[in-house]
Amino acid sequence: MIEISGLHKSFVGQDGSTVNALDDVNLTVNENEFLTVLGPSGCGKTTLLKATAGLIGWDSGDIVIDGQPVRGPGPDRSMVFQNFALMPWATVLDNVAFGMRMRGVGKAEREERARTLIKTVGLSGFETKRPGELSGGMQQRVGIARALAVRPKVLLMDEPFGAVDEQTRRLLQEELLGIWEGQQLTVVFITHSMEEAVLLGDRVVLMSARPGRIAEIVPVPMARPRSHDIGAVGRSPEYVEITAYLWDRLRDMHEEHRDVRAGVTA
Amino acid sequence: MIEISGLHKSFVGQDGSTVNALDDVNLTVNENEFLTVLGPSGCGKTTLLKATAGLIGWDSGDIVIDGQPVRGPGPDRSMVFQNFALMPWATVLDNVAFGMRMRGVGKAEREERARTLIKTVGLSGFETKRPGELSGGMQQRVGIARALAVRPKVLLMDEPFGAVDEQTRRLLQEELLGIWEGQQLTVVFITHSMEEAVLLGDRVVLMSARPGRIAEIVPVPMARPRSHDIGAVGRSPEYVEITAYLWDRLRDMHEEHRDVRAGVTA
Amino acid sequence: MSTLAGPLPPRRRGLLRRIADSDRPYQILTFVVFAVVWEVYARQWGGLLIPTFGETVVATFELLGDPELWQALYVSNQALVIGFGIAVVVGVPVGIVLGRFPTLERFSDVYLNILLVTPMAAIIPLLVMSVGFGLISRVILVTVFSIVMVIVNSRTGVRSVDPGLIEMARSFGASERQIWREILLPGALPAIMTGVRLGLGRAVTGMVIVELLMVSVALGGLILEYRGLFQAPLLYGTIVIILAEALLLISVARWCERKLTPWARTNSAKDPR
Amino acid sequence: GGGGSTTNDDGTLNFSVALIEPDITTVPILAALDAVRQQGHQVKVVELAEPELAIEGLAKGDYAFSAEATSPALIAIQQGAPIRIIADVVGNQWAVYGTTGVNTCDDLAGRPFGIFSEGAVATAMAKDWVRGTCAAGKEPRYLTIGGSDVRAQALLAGEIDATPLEITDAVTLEASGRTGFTRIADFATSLPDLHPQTVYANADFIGDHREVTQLLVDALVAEHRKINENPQYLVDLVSKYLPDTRDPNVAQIAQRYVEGGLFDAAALTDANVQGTIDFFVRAGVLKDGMTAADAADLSFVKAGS
Amino acid sequence: MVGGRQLTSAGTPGLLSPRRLPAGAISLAVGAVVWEIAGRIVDQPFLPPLSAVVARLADMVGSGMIVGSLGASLVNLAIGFGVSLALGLVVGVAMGRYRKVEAALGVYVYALLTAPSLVFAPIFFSLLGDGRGSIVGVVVMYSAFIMIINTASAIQTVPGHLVEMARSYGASERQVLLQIMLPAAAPLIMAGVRLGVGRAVVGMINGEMFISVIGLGRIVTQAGGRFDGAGVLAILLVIIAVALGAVALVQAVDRRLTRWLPTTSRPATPSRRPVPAGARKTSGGKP
Ligand SMILES: Nc1ncnc2c1ncn2[C@@H]1O[C@H](COP(=O)(O)OP(=O)(O)OP(=O)(O)O)[C@@H](O)[C@H]1O
Ligand SMILES: Nc1ncnc2c1ncn2[C@@H]1O[C@H](COP(=O)(O)OP(=O)(O)OP(=O)(O)O)[C@@H](O)[C@H]1O
Ligand SMILES: [Mg+2]
Ligand SMILES: [Mg+2]
Repeated sequence: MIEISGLHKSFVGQDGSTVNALDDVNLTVNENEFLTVLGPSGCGKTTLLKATAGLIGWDSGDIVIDGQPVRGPGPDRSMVFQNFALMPWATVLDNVAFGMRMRGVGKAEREERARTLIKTVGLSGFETKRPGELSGGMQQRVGIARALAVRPKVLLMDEPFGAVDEQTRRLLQEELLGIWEGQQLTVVFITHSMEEAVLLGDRVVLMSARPGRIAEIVPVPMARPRSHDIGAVGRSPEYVEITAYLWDRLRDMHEEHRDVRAGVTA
Repeated sequence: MIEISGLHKSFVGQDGSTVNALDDVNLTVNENEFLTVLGPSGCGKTTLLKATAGLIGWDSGDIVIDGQPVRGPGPDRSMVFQNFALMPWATVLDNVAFGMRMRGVGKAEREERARTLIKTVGLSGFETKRPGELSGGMQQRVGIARALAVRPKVLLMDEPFGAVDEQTRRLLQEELLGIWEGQQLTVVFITHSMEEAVLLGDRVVLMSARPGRIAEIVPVPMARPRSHDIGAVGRSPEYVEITAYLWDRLRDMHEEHRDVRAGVTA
Repeated sequence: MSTLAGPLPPRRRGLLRRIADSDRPYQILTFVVFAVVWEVYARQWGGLLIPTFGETVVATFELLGDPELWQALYVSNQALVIGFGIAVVVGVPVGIVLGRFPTLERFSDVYLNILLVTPMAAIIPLLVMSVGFGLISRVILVTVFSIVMVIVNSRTGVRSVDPGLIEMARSFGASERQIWREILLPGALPAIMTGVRLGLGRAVTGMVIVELLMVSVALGGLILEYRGLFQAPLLYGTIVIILAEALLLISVARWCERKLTPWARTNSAKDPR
Repeated sequence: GGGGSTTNDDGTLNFSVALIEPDITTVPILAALDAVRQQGHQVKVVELAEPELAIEGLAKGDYAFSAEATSPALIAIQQGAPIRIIADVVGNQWAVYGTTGVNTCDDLAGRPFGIFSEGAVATAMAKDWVRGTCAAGKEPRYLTIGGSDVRAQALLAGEIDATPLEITDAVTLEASGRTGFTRIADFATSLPDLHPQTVYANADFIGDHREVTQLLVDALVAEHRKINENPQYLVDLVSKYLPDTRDPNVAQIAQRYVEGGLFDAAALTDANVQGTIDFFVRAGVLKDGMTAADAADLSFVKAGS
Repeated sequence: MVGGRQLTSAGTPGLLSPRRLPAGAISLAVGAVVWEIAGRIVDQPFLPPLSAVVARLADMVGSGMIVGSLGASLVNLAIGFGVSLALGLVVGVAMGRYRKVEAALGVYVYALLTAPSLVFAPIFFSLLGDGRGSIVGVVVMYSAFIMIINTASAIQTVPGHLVEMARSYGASERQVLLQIMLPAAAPLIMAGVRLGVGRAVVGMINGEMFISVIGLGRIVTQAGGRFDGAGVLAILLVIIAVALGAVALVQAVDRRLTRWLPTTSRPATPSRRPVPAGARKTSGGKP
């Protein structure tokens, strides 16, 4: 269980101005929950995820995972980065195996798991390429494979399917749901696609922009498992209803935000 | 008018293997057309766009724009890059103004146009920030503003709205359509969103993967102008029909491709 | 500038074109210019200590057949190998530490600068007084000569590693040591290798200088001897051989660099012409 | 004429003299140059780092005079450089000093013996001495160390067991308070005909400007005479021309030079110049066939005396 | 542990640069104390205590020896370094950008970087005489090549996509160089300039020690010859002060030019906690 309470985080820019990225964020992610996060660009989603991963500090508040306050990264969590964060010098195989290597997985097992995951994300045949030789979507999939490979308890995903086409995205969604259903795994999943948020999530968190706050948490009642036929889930009436609701809520927030766009103080 | 005929391009990897990125691509983009491109990840969309921009060479074939064969970048074209390609040392304002500076636009006009476009993409207040201080979606919008600022005749956009939330995306789509409707402008627009491809495009180009080929070109019959209420366009029966058709076609292609995934030859 | 766009030129090209595209003609051209300028200058204005190009070439070959030279090379290079080895083994980690821990850097910066700017020639007498004339002092001097280059470039290299990668590694629980080995070292490698090349050059200088000023053995001894006897062609022949050795070592370093950093070629901005 | 010289309207000359790190043996020359200046000539003294540079400049005619080790000048002359030896700077002042327990050449067998590089006078003398006095197979192990002063320090530090030293460094060694050093060979007595340090000149310059050259040689002879009359005069010259030298032993050093009769600019004769040449030929530094007449122009010292 | 530059500077914006000064001063002070103590313990002529060296230095300054020499030396340094910098940037950029230039000049640049400049003394002497020319030549020889090589390497590591971007906007070759290559390569180039300026100071002294013996080089040669440890070190203090001044100047420029550089360094606050809760509450600057 992840408990985030009273989280504040502001950035002081090099130009001296301050940006309030997170302002009193309170959020509980249940054990084995699939939580999706929606919010306008720049509202602090990445910041929240990185704080949970223990990668950046914050000004005040607490993040507690399974009773332990977060003091840094831990082996229980792994993250898919919005900007992929691939090592340009390493091959696809080495990039995927990296997380496992850091966690002391033996070479043979590492390679085997890496190859399996490379296949899962549809990159077989590209094992020996370097990131510079891959298309954007292919790079993103390498990052996903890397995060999955370490079999974390908490998977933090920052717009993981943003750069792939819808077919591949659908396949990856199914794979992800399959993995999530098959093991003890908590997922926090940032996306810009309302459909994706609803299809995958147990609850959808709506964030509002500057200062970033939790605006609303919308439970998704559709039955599990959904991995077998995501398409069918997408045609269910609950799905259509919730998506419409989210759409309205986000539009309202967006308009509000446009009126008070004053998050930047000199 | 852009005429691409018999375009071939293969990459020889550092591991010695060859990837056929484009294989006999033939395509004509009409004057002032809004052409959208869909295709599986890694199928060669970026490669095609960069070749048209005059940024990379190819093995054989021709690209002719308004009767002139492409031999390098020209002032008629500008490009939005998939990986943003922002200068980390320059502020948002300077990044947006960069293209104009290269084309000799005077300082005062440059700044003014840059500020207007920064406002258009929703980044007012961030003029003096550097890319490292922006969220992913914000960086992407800087790249869009930069490409628009030079008022090109041909705008080449590589997944330009991939990293922004749907509301912002909707706004940007409307802005883009507005600009396109208001001036002489040809747009080639790569996207992974079928909805987007149909909402924006006059025709949708479907590409198939490795070797990258033009699989089909689907005309979009919906009336123009669409910029006033994109939402309404999205509810029209033609829209629903075409999207469904594209979805099927792409799924077929995807399955085919999964069977023959042998684009990598040793 | 010609661009890379458009259909690539056909793979089989005319002979002339191939010659114009390869490096050789430019290398030959500069070499000819260099040789001619040298020859003409030496003939017109040369003195006792300025041989002509031709004399130097002859002397160089003469030297290459002389066992004394090989003996000298062997002796000199002992100091070079050990001293430069130390510089790399110590310098790279120190540079990375400094790049990674700004506090440490702020406090050590002054000393790095001091090491960089101290004219070693001036302290050679002091060095002699403290450690004597043996191999040790030659090694120390070679190390002192080259280590700053390695440190400064490694530090800069670390600074230019994408911080996102460090974040990534930490998210996978990489220890500080692993971050070094897996991210900082490879990420900084191009800059480190530049430092190694610069350091190598400096190490060769150090090797000769110490022999010139302190213990005139081996190559330094040969130089002093030929200079003292006004045998200019042999003097510069010796120097040519030393430089050839340095260039050889530097090309080896370059070769290693290319082997070690193949990714740099896909995303570097070097104009391939 | 040569010597980088120009003649002023009033007939006085502008010329340059190159010196290498002036020390106690060169101050008389500085004093003599002052005497030349008093005659209205403009003399520029350039301090260079290496004797080879001075020779090079002298040969090219940039400098009129220089004064340093004799051997480089002889080598240059043999290679056709227009240089002539015209006077003596200081007699043979070299002696080999050994550390405790080293009294003869044989004691040095296989032990470190400090020399300067090949071609240097002291090296040639030391090797000549070893050849002449050491039993066969008992050669010392040569260790090449630049500079008499550095070798003195090395001897003190125990890095080497013996080395040739100049008087200045020998005195420093004695004054160090450490005992046990012995003079195992004294070249001043064994090789009195050898003149390791001389004044030499650009041949064109002395040909064109005989009076000025004569003026300089005479002045140098006069300075040397004053020193020999009163060693304190040398001490005064040192503090005048080398103000930053603070050698506490300078009086003692001056005394030793005078006692040895080493300062005599006019001491050069055809015979001892030939002797010097022959020595260097024997040492392998010079090729055979050079005569005193090729190397020296002794007319100035002769005219003076 | 967690957080980057924004964390360390959150409460004290703008304090970052002045903070550097005390750090240098503090470590110099520590070094001075260590030296003094070591000097007293060792009690050898090659390591006189700092106080003795400073006394000697005061002496030398008092006698006017240093000030006079220093002026001329500095002029040589300035001219030589200026020439080197221009050479370093122009030749370095050309070599980094154009393979053919690198092919043509690479060997010579590396050879001259490696060559012990001392052995070229006769050539400088022959070409430039025994005056200022030679010393400026030595300064150039010492500092130019290192800057050329560093600049060339820096240019070669500029990310290709930025160049592509600039060219897509029709940037001319000159614009690519000035607007993309130079800024992107600035951190590495400045590292080279910093090495270069240090080497220039060394060149200045060595020129004065090994060609014509004048100025500070002369004083240090003479002191070295006398094994006057305090004298050598006193002059070295002066040289180092000059050099540190020059390097500080370069660093100031460097900091201005490369402010945008993201931190890969660990934050200065070594706490393993993300940040003590509430500690920065006031610094957050909430409106
Ligand atoms: N390192 C940083 N320095 C300064 N400001 C930052 C930094 N990182 C983020 N910010 C600011 O914090 C705010 C939130 O950024 P964040 O990356 O969390 O947004 P996001 O919700 O992930 O947006 P997107 O959907 O576009 O990725 C933005 O306004 C951004 O400008
Ligand atoms: N510089 C390169 N070197 C080698 N191979 C490359 C290079 N750039 C692209 N490729 C290969 O060419 C193919 C097409 O790449 P491209 O970037 O055009 O794909 P894309 O359609 O844009 O994909 P995405 O939607 O994921 O961005 C890929 O298989 C990729 O591996
Ligand atoms: Mg984000
Ligand atoms: Mg792409």
